[in-house]
Amino acid sequence: MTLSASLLWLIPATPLAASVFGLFAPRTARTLPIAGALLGLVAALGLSVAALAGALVDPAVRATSDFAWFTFGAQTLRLGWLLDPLAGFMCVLVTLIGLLVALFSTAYLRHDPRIGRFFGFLSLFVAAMLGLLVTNSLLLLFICWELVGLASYLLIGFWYERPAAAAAAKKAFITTRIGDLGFLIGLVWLHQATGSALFHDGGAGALDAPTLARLSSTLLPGGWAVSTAIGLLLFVGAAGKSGQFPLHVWLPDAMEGPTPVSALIHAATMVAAGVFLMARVFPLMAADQGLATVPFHALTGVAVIGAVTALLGAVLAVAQNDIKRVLAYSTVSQLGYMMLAIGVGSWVAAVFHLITHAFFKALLFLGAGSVIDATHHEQDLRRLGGLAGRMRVTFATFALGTGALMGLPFVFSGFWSKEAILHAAEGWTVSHLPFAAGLVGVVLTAFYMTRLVLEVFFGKARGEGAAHAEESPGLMRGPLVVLAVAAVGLGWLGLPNWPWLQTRLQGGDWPVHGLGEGFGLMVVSTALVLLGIGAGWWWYGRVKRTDARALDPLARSWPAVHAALAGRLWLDELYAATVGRAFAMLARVAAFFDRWVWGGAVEAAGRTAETVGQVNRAVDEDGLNAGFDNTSEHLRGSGRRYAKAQTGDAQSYLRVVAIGLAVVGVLLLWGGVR
Amino acid sequence: MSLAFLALALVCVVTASAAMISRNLIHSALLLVLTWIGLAGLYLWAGADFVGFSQAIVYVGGVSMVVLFAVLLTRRQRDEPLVLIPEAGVGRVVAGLAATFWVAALLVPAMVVAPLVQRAGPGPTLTVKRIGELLAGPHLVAVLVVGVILTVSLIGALYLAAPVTAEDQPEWDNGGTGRDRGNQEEPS
Amino acid sequence: MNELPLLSLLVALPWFGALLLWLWPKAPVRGLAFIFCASTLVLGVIAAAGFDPTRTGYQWTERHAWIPSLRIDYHLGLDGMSLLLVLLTGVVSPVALATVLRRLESPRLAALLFLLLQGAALGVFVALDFFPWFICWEFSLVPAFFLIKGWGGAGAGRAAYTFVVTTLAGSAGLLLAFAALYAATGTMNFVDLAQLQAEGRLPGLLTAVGAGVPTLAFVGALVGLAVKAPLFPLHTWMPATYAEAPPGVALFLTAVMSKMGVYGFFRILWVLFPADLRVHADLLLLLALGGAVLGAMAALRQTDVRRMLAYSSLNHVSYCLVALFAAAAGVKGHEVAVEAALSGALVQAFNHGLSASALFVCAAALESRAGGSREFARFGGVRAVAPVLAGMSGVALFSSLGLPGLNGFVGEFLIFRGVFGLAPWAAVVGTVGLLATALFLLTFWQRVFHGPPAGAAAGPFPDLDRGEIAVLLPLCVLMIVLGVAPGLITPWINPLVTGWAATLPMP
Amino acid sequence: MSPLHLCLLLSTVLFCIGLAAVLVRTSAILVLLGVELMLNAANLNFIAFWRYGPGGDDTGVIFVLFSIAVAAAEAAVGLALVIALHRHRRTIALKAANQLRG
Repeated sequence: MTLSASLLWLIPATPLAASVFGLFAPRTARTLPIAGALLGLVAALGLSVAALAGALVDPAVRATSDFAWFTFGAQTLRLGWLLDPLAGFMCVLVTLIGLLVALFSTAYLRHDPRIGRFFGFLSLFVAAMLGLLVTNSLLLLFICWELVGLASYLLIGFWYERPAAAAAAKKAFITTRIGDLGFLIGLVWLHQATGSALFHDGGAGALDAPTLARLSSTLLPGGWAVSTAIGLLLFVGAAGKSGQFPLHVWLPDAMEGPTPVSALIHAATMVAAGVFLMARVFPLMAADQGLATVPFHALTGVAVIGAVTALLGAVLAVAQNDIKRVLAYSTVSQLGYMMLAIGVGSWVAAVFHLITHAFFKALLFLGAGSVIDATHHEQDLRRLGGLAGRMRVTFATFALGTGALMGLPFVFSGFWSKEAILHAAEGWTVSHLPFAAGLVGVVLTAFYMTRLVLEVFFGKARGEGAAHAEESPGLMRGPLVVLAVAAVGLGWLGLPNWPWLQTRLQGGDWPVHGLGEGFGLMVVSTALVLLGIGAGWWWYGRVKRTDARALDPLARSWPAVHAALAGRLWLDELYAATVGRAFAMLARVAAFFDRWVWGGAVEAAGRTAETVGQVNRAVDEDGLNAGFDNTSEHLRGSGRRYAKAQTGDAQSYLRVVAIGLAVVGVLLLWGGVR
Repeated sequence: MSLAFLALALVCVVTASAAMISRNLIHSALLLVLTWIGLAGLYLWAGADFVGFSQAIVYVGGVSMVVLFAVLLTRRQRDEPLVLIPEAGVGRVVAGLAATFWVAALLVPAMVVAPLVQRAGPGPTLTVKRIGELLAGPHLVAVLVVGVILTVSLIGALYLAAPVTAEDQPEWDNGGTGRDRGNQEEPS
Repeated sequence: MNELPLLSLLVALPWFGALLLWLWPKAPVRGLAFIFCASTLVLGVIAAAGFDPTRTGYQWTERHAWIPSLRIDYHLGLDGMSLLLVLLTGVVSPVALATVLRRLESPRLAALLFLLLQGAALGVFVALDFFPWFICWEFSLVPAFFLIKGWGGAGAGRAAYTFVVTTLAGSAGLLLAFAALYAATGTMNFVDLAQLQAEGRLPGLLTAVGAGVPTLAFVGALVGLAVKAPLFPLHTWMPATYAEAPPGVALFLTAVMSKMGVYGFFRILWVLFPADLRVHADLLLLLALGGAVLGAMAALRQTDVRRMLAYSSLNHVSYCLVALFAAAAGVKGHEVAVEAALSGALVQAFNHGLSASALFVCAAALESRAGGSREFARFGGVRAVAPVLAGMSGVALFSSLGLPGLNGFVGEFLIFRGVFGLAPWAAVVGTVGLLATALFLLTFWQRVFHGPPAGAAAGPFPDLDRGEIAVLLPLCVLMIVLGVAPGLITPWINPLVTGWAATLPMP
Repeated sequence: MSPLHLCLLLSTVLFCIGLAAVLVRTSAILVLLGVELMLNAANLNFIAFWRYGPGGDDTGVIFVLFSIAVAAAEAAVGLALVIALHRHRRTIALKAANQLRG
């Protein structure tokens, strides 16, 4: 059963319906929203599988179905759905992991009174994410992109009573919003350039060859190709969402949200949206590759940022004491690897790594969640330890996940996907620095994961919570096992000699070569992994610390370095000092201007009017009035005298009348007054 | 000139001047009634009999009664001397007379000089039927207006004269009931 | 057009209601006031039903000689833009009235004044001759002044005074401008003047009156309108007025009366002075951007909820003006961008009316539960105590933030699409304003709604009662519906915008 | 002296007597009586002219009738005023009613 492009909208619609149903249910409802959410996810998973099947029938074709949103002036805004293997794979990935995380959450959040709301927001997130994956229009992608941001804001700030969570939610939304603004400008530019911002629109779409040629050929005043500029603007949005340097600061803080949220959103899916966007618009990004005259290629920027982030993430992960923050920085580092892969030109390797990473990172986060739940919310490594014996399944699955993340050879999926990236980086002609950063990253990754496993599962329980931990309930262990299987098995989908996944994604042929060809690189990377594990064992495995307050072994040997890393290289402080203060200062200036300068101007106008009034009154008072006053005084005096005539005696009036009559009569009759 | 006219004229002038000079209000009121009767006679003499009779009825019958009532009601105590307080101020009398003299000085010569067209022979006759037609014809509006004036002035007079509430009624005025109004002392 | 004098009825009904309230002391205030207030919405809907978007020119017109000797007519008419704003007034007025009537002292007088204000606002949107238009324009100040002064906060007297004096000073310029127009052309009718402008004779006639007259007339009209729809430097009366006015009146001020200014910009400046507008487009664009960015920045600094909302309104209205001024500089070949900008401006004006009203109702709800105090510090963790209030204000807040899926985004996207096509630098600077808007709104949300319940929220803090929900729910539903399907309101203004875009001059 | 002149002379005399009374006497009632007298003098004039004038027109008589009616009404109101004045001022001397002065 395959799903045609025109029915694609069903995939995001089912979780959306579940979320609307969940959010409008009474706040304290539990079973209804949970059941609704799970049902939505299962339905979406089924539809996604059908869609993937439909896409794989002929990987090369891009089935689209467009519809009109609304008209403004004489133009109509058109949106659309797109079905291709990339969308299919990603939909299955999101719905599958979403389902597993949802099942895990039913157990993990069983004590939380507002679990109904949680599942409502979770379904909203999945709906927005799916909408983002299957759209054919950059505008619709932007809409879902921001809704994903909203869902992440609501989920990070789920326990909004805790100020730290609320601040983290705001920080996440604002930082991703900074990226989104770059995205908006890119979107608007693309819409102006292509008239509809659709990806594939029968040749006129943004990613269709003729448009790409036109975009890459039109040059900006600085010599840049338009496609490069738009590409980089879209990359700014992707960097914001996928936590690339310098917009990565929100990801570690996002760990304030519940652990299932961290697992689904801040490890597997949402942060991968940026990579997905780059993969989706890869033709646009790569449009300027061929042009020698262009001073800067979009993909070079992506590669550089990717490499920097990979290295930075790994380095920062080494000295974190919170289990979730270690994994968060690890995610930042792995996302750096994916961007690196895209930068060096192989988006297929990036997507392959994205898929494998989604599974084993979700596994690691859920494992961490299981640990946290068992130890009554103890997240600090220094107070954990010795859990291997007590939590066998969690330990086993966590170990498998760690193996996949480190890239232990041949067995684990992480090895193959990371190999693909390193292989592509090695072949990059522009510069070898990203390749070197990748290798260093491999060592560091091995080191901090070994440290994590040793600190949490080996040695003695250093904290009160760790001492009494026992294995998590079945509903939590089930998803862990499933994910563990995927963490191991998925690698075999993309072997160099059997590139099933790559050919499907590429939609065309994919160079098949034997194991021997990339063997040298595999040996080197395995050696590096073993080196990292050894170093990790050397510092954290040899002497088992029993006291939580004991100094971290690494800190003992290199105190300065450790302090710097623990302080996250003071990046947050740097931001606060520069951007933060600049913003606050600008705000203060605006408020000052507003109150005094513009306000002042109006006040001044008001005050001048008043002074004119004063002057007028003064002149009036002394000059004119004086004159008027005594004349009026004079008049009043005479007035009073006349008043005396009014004696009140009626008869005196009559007399006057009679005399008057007489005088007038005489005048009239004889006065000759005719 | 006919003797009757002279007699009636004499009656009118004498009673009128006596009424105006008299110091006793009731005497002047009664004398004025006589004047009105004289005037009624004059009207009859002149042939306007309806006017004469209406003059007699209205003035002699109606107005005189009103005047007498007014005079009686405005006396403070039963035993108050009818003679009023002596006239104040000779100046007033002189000024008044002077003014009257001036007016007379204007009217009399004007009358003498005025070129009056006279009609000799018997005066015109005016039947009551004729007066009725005139009143009901061209002067109908005037009749109605006078009717309204009469009603309004009666109501007005009633309102002005009748004491509406207790405080309007001064302490000393026992409203003619003869009852002594409690121990209020005599106002100064 | 039809025989039913719908527009005269539309303007007269609220005034008749006010008269009835005045004459009939024992009238049931709330019931009567609401009947007349909501009747304008009903008439608006009837007008919309009978409105044929494809026909250009004005519909439901009524033209009777008023002062024949001065050739002044009582001329009412409706085109897409005024229909949109009439409907906005129809929707917002009952909301504002409900908020005004929540305060109990002398509700009859308050309702009476409000109905006068509403009638005047409707008059401005439908009048097509300067004479009735200006009467309604000035008359709306009188009830507003008394409403602010009578039921306002501590500094209400001074705020009302500055509000009226500043607006009057501005409209003096407007009056002079139209005096010049009258001297030049002998008529004050918008339609006739537009006709003259279309034939290109208007500038000539104006210069015939005097050398500098055309620019003076333009500047006069500009100042008059800039004060009303606060264009950046002339907006200083706004924060104090919105903060001190009673919530219902502040709501009406921001949702409808600032749109009177924007309407004036379109009806007078865009139609009658296109050449002057183009000459000054860059400067005005800079001012409007200043309003948008600095307005949002200033909002960051505010600790008083309503003052913050005032700056937020300045920010949003400035975006409409940014679109207008960018479009003013448009030339042949920019049709799509100009259409996007102008329809964006009108859609934004409508949507801001809705979201601002919802935000003001929430602010009023917060205030009434904190003993009239409007400081952020007095609240904390309201979401835990009053989730329905949090939910509703959340929708309003994210709509004014421009979150896609809600109505705010539509206007914002169109404006940025248009402004980017016409003046890319302005679009980039505008995004800084967007970021600042997101920042101050979320800071407000975090400080008031998130965190543990504190301040007023710790004490008795009842959630929304039925009255408030009955007011807020329709607004929220409208915001969501218009967010998903903006095509409901755009057809009315499309022919208008296309017509304007068609008359762009050669580059 | 024609009879008309005599009548006019009589009415003038009566008129002046009335006027003198109005101007001189202090008692309000007497002033009113004076006024009545002046009115009657005027009526006499009318009848005289009706009787001896060019004639042919009876309006004079009608006028006298109305004048009598109005004079009656006037007398009633005037005396009511006097009573009211008396109630407030205890006297009916005209001097008492002099509040309306400058």
